[in-house]
Amino acid sequence: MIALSDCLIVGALLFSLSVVGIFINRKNIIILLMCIELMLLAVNLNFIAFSHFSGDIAGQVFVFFILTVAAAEAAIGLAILVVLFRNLSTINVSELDSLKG
Amino acid sequence: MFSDFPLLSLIIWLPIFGGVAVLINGDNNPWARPLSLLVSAVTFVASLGLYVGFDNTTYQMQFVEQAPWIASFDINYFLGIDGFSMPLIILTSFSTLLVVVAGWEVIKDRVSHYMAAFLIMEGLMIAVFSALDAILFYVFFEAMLIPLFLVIGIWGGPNRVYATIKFFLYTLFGSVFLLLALLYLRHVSGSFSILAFHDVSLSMAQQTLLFLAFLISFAVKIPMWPVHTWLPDAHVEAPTGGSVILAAITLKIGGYGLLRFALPITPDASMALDWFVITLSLIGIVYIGFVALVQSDLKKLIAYSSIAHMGFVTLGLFIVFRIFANSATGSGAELAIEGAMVQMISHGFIAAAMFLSVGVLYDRMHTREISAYGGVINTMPVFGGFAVFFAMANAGLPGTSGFVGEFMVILAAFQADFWFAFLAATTLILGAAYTLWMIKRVMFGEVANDQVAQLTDINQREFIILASLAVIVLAIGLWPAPLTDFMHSSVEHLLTQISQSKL
Amino acid sequence: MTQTLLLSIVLAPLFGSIIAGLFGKRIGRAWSHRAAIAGVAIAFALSTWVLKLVVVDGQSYNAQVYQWLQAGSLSLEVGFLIDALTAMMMVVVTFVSLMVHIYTIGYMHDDDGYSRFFSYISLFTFSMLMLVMANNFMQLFFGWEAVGLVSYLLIGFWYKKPTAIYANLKAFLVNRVGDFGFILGIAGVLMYSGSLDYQQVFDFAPAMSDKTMTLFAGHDWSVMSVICILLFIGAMGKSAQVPLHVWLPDSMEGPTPISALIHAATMVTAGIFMVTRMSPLFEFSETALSFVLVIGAITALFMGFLGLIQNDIKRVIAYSTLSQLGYMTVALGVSAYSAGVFHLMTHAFFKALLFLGAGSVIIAMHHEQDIRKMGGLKKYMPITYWTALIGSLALIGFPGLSGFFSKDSIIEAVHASHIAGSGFAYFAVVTGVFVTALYSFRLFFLVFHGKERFDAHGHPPHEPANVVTMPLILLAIPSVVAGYFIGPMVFGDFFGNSIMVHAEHDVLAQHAESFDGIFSFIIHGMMALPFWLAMAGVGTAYYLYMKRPDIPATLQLRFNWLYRILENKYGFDDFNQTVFAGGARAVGQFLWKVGDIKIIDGALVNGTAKTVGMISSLVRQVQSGYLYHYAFAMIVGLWLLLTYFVA
Amino acid sequence: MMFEVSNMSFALPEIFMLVMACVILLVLAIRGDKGINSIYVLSQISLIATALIIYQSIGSGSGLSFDGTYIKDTLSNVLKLAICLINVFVLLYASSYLKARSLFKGEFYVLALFSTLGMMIMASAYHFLTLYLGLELMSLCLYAMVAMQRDSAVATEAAMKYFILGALASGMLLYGMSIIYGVTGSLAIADIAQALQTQEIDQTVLSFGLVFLLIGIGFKLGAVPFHMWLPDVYHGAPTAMTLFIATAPKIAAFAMAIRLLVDGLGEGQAYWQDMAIMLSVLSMIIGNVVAIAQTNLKRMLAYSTISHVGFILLGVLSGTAQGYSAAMFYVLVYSLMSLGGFGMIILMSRQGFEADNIDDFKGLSQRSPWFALMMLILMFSMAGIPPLAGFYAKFAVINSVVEVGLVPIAIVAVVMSVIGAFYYLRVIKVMYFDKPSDQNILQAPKDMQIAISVNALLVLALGVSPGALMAICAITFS
Repeated sequence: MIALSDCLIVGALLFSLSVVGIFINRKNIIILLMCIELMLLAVNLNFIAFSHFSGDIAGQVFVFFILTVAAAEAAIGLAILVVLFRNLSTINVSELDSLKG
Repeated sequence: MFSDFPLLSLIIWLPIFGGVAVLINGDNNPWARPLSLLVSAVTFVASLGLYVGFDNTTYQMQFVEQAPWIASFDINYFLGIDGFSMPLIILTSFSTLLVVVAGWEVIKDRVSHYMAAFLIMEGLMIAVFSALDAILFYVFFEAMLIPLFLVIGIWGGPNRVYATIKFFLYTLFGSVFLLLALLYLRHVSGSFSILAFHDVSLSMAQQTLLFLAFLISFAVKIPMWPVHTWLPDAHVEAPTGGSVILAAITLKIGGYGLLRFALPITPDASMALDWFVITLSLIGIVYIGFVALVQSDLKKLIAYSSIAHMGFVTLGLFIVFRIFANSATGSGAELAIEGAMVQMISHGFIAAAMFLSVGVLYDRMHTREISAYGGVINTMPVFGGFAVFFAMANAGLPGTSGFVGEFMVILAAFQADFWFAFLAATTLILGAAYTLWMIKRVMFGEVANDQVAQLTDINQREFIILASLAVIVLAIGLWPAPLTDFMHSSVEHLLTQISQSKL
Repeated sequence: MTQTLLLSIVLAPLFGSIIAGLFGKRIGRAWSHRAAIAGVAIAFALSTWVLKLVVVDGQSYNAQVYQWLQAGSLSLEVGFLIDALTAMMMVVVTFVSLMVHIYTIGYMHDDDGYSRFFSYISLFTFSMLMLVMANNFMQLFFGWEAVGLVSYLLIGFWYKKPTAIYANLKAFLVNRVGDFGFILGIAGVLMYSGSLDYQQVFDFAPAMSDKTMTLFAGHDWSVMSVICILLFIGAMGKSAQVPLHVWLPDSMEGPTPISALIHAATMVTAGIFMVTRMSPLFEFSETALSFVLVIGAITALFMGFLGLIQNDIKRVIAYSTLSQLGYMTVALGVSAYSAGVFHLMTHAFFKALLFLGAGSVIIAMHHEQDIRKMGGLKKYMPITYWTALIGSLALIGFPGLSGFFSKDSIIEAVHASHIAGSGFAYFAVVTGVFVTALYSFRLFFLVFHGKERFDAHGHPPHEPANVVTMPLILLAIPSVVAGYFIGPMVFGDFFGNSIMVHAEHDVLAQHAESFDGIFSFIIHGMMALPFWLAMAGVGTAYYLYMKRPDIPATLQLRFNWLYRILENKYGFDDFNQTVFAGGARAVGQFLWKVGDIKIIDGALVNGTAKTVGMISSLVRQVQSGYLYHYAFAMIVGLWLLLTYFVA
Repeated sequence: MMFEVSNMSFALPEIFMLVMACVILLVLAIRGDKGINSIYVLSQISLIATALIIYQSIGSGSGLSFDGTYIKDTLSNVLKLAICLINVFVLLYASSYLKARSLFKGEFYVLALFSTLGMMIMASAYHFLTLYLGLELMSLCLYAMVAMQRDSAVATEAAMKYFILGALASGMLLYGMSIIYGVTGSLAIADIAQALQTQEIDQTVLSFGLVFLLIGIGFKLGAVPFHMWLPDVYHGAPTAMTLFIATAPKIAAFAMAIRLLVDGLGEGQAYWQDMAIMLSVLSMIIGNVVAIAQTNLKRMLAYSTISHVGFILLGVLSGTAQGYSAAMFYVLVYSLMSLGGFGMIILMSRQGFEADNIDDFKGLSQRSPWFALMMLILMFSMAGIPPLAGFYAKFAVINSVVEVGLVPIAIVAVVMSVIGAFYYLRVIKVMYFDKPSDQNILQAPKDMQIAISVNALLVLALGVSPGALMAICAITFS
């Protein structure tokens, strides 16, 4: 039997992985986008787990919305990425440093 | 006669709206100067109404106006004056009139801005002196910085930016603590009325912190050693009018603040920490006296002398506790407080006169270096007469107003402690030394150079300004009683307040 | 006696001054001096009337004119106190002033600042009258400082002269040192008596006398001693007592009439007057009296020595003034106030005479003041010669002339006194007699006798105009006869209540018993030591400067060290210049450059600004532009929140 | 489930806005960029009309609707009204800027309107889901908007950073929501509040969730240390977009903060107060200190925003009605000042010239005294000098922390406001004390000039008489 805590731990792990991915990755922006998706998935897992164990359906509904928004987000993210590549000819994270200070 | 007429509001808002009108008229309008003169003159005349209608038998606030302003914080448009604020208001309206006249021909650049800045400032300063609501006070107290900041920055000397920003931040730094103190007092008393603050009881710890907040904010304004360094810079860079207002009025706001806030609201802390203020005042008097001695810049010298003179104000205000403790017989406490007040008023006139005199020279020679002058009296005998007279007043010669305050404070200081009086009295020597040495180098001697040889004596406009100041300085010196009679009730009341513990 | 009368006395010279000063240009020279002289003449005439009212009719006056200030229960007023002391001073002041006014018409004839000068000296007369007629300390202080102001203006009258404007600044500042003590003394009076009105303070004096105060922890001082010494410090400044005497010789940079009026006859004696006025206080403090006595004795003797080597005609007289002021002070110290004031009066006449005589010589010499370049003037200037002789004889105390009476009574009084320091004082005043005679007649012989050492430019010197010589003659009269009032003034009760002497200090009382007439006093004086010392002084002067002028030069070489000390005036000026003037500037520079600029502005104010700026540019680096740093910052934030705030 | 029209009416402004946004989208689709002028006018009309609708509806009842996911109360009314009105100004200012840079396209207006819709939803959201949707609707539009200037490297870089970090923050917010959902068993704010009052809640988990919520809020507001995006985005984005981001979204973020922290987790105030203190103090310090070193006006204003956020948080963290109303007053005044500040940059700029360096304002008082005066008013107001609106904002929030006894925090606040005054003064110094380096006259259109004058004078008017707005804020939380 999977306990609530197990789900939560997996969720937390996924979440942590995504966070670590965001700031350890210094190469590719696409990986950042993936990390963000991962993070949303971790959250989804949390919602589903809580929803399931508390018998409240609202959490699962929320997950659908998150998935939808995530799609929109990915679309916009990729769009920006494309524009960025057109301008800079790179999608290297460490080259995004003209704005600073 | 004046009981229903909102005279205070009139003299606050008339110059402010007048200033806005001048501003809107623009620089090219030939009416900028006459309109400013008209506004300031009318304000001055109207402010005399306060003098005429003043009832000096009571310490209660007079000419009171009250209307809600910010209802959700219970902040009111609450005005009123007593014996402390009335003379300062008249001093303000008079000084502004002088400044307008003094800038008549001298200011050629952005005239309407210049005049408007001073008119608006006048209204704000009068409001500071008449505000009885703490936040109202604070608003005007701070708002005043804006025009002065601009005046120094726009019409100032070469290093004006440094000076004006220093001035602004220094004073702002001081005054934010005042804001905190006021907020805290409202927290305790449930009202923003200054009069309510006077009655609220406070523990020693509360009083100490409040007192320190008051002290920081007003000490910067006065300015007391060691938070005085903004003043010489500001004065040196400021145009003549700016220096006049700075010296004549804004410094007084510090002293007034101590009278209105620190002493009556936190009497126990004032008593416990009086040694601190007294020490700073005495250091100010002596230390600054020495520093003034070696200045090579006319305005800097006068600025330092202002600091030393203001040391007498703080000294006078804070020796009262020791005088009470000594229970001396010579009415020392009254002498001390009234001496401080007289010193403020008198310094307002004398410092204004000194700065105007420097302005007269600066307008002709465009330098403030003492070494650039010499033998000016040869070419400007009338001006020389005034300069020597005001220098003597600055050195505290009896018969001039400069003497009265110093005399009263020294007499009172003796009753607090011999050494206080001893150190304070060094100003007799130091004050004379730096002032007269300066006069000697600038005024006397052979004509030093060609520029001095080509100087022309003061014109009618300058004569009127200096003469009117001279008459006042002399009048107060020869007969200060009419001035102090207005304060007695308020002073007595203040002494009652500070002799009652609030613990 | 009415207030109107007294006000007229005071205000007449003030009006004269205002007219001459403010409208001098418009009304011209003649009307300027007419206005000024009229004012002083009125004051003189009315003062004489007042003196008559006081002396003959026995009236007195003490009332306020107006309330100057009120604070609490304290009321400071402007008012007049007229008694014998005041009346005498008024007459002396207005008389000498009138003489000087008249003299000035001639002396300043060619000066550009003619009207201004008249304005100043009239203003001075007003101030001095305010000083002597005051009935309270505040007004006394007003007059005190006002005469100082006029003195400042007049010493620096020729404001183009560097030495003059140096001297007037010096005079003002040194006087301010005295005033520093004076104002503290006044503050002390107020604190312990609760009033500044003479009468009230004096009435309260006995109650004050046993109070003590702590100046330094662990040592109590008598309040009365402290107050009196502080007050006397004021007198030391104004009356040029060592070590605050340094301004007086330099004040000779001013025009000669004011040297006569201010720096010999009247203003410098204000200190003497003040102490006399305060006798009800000083009498309670032997400490203070001893202090006064010793200071006076030092001044009397050592300033006399300096007169011996001066070559400037006015400076010789100036040192003589210093020495004579020392005599007066000594008299105060032994409680012989009336003798002191008596000497003040006689001195005012003969010293004004001497100064005006010197001025007359200076005019004749075309403003040459070096006595080595004079000589043999007797035949050219007979009036000046004879009046100067009278003045000099009066000064050295030649029997029958005014100085004799006053000086002799002082010496006798010192002799009789037993308070601490009187032994030294006696030595000083007696030695001083010889010295006085020596320098006076050195001056006299060098100027009027001997070879003509001046360059006449073809015009032999001649007696100046009548307006110059007339005051000389008029002053010569009281220089001779003023001494005859010794009976009532020193030994009688002329001063009545205005001077108070405790019985145990009353040295004059013993002489009063033995005093029986002027004549016997003269006879008695001629048999006493001082007279012979004076004669010896004159003889020595004659021998040294007429017969053997080589001896002084030899002596000068032999005793070079001594000569150097005297020439440096005991080093007071150098000391003040280095230690006080230089020291003050050094302290000022230090406090300014280090205290204000380095520490307060540099380290604290701009330092704070700089630190904030530095932190700012440092923290800025954190905003590196890298996304992963930004994300990392968020994680750090998360971590911080989790660590600190999760319960 | 009953379909209640009256409940629908609570969302009437949003519905109207949605419809208008779709209409404009259609116009854009049909007419393309040829219809840009009508799109612009339509956008303004829809904003103004929405504002009118909101204003009309103020009296007509309040409460929850949509099954408790949506609320209409004074707070939502006032904030939405403010959002709409501010955006009217924003669009007005932006249009001249966009025209000069061939960015005057329909997309901007569509994005702006949808974003406004998102903000309005945030102001009314009373459920985690609605809140999240509103937030994302707003944010996604903003990301796109920043990236709109496709040929600008910095703009796209800014957009990328904004997007990544924004998504990260949303993720954290969601994570926090999930935890709160877990401990309270509900997503509706009203239910959460009730659950916190009635149930035994595991405090550790609650505070754990709170941390994540707070990060989400902190990010949207721009509180340190979740502020890193803010300077770069403000700086990199075209000024019109910066203007948009810097004003109304802050009001929405404030609404979110109030909904989550006060309405929902008011019981947990003990936890979030300390956290908010940290964010607030750090924001005030970092924002003010780093702003000093800036030479770019947009960047400087970004840091100044960070410090303002610190002050806004002061009001929130005090945890009293007075504090919330103070914070609300602050956020409204802030958006007004910020609107004016960035508006001035737009006003000064022209084709090929951004005017976003402080030095570009050199000698403005001689070139254009009137607008120098307007900028002066704005700067002094931001510095918190009376008698300008900014002072009362600071006054109110500091008052609220003093009232709850957090005097040390108040001291930090006032000291920081002094440091902050320095860089505002620098702008004034440049305008008034320096000589102009060029003599270009302003090219901005008249309507913009009038609007910005109104804007600045409003700041002054609010300073002279702040009573009315303060009263509204006070009523909101009474």
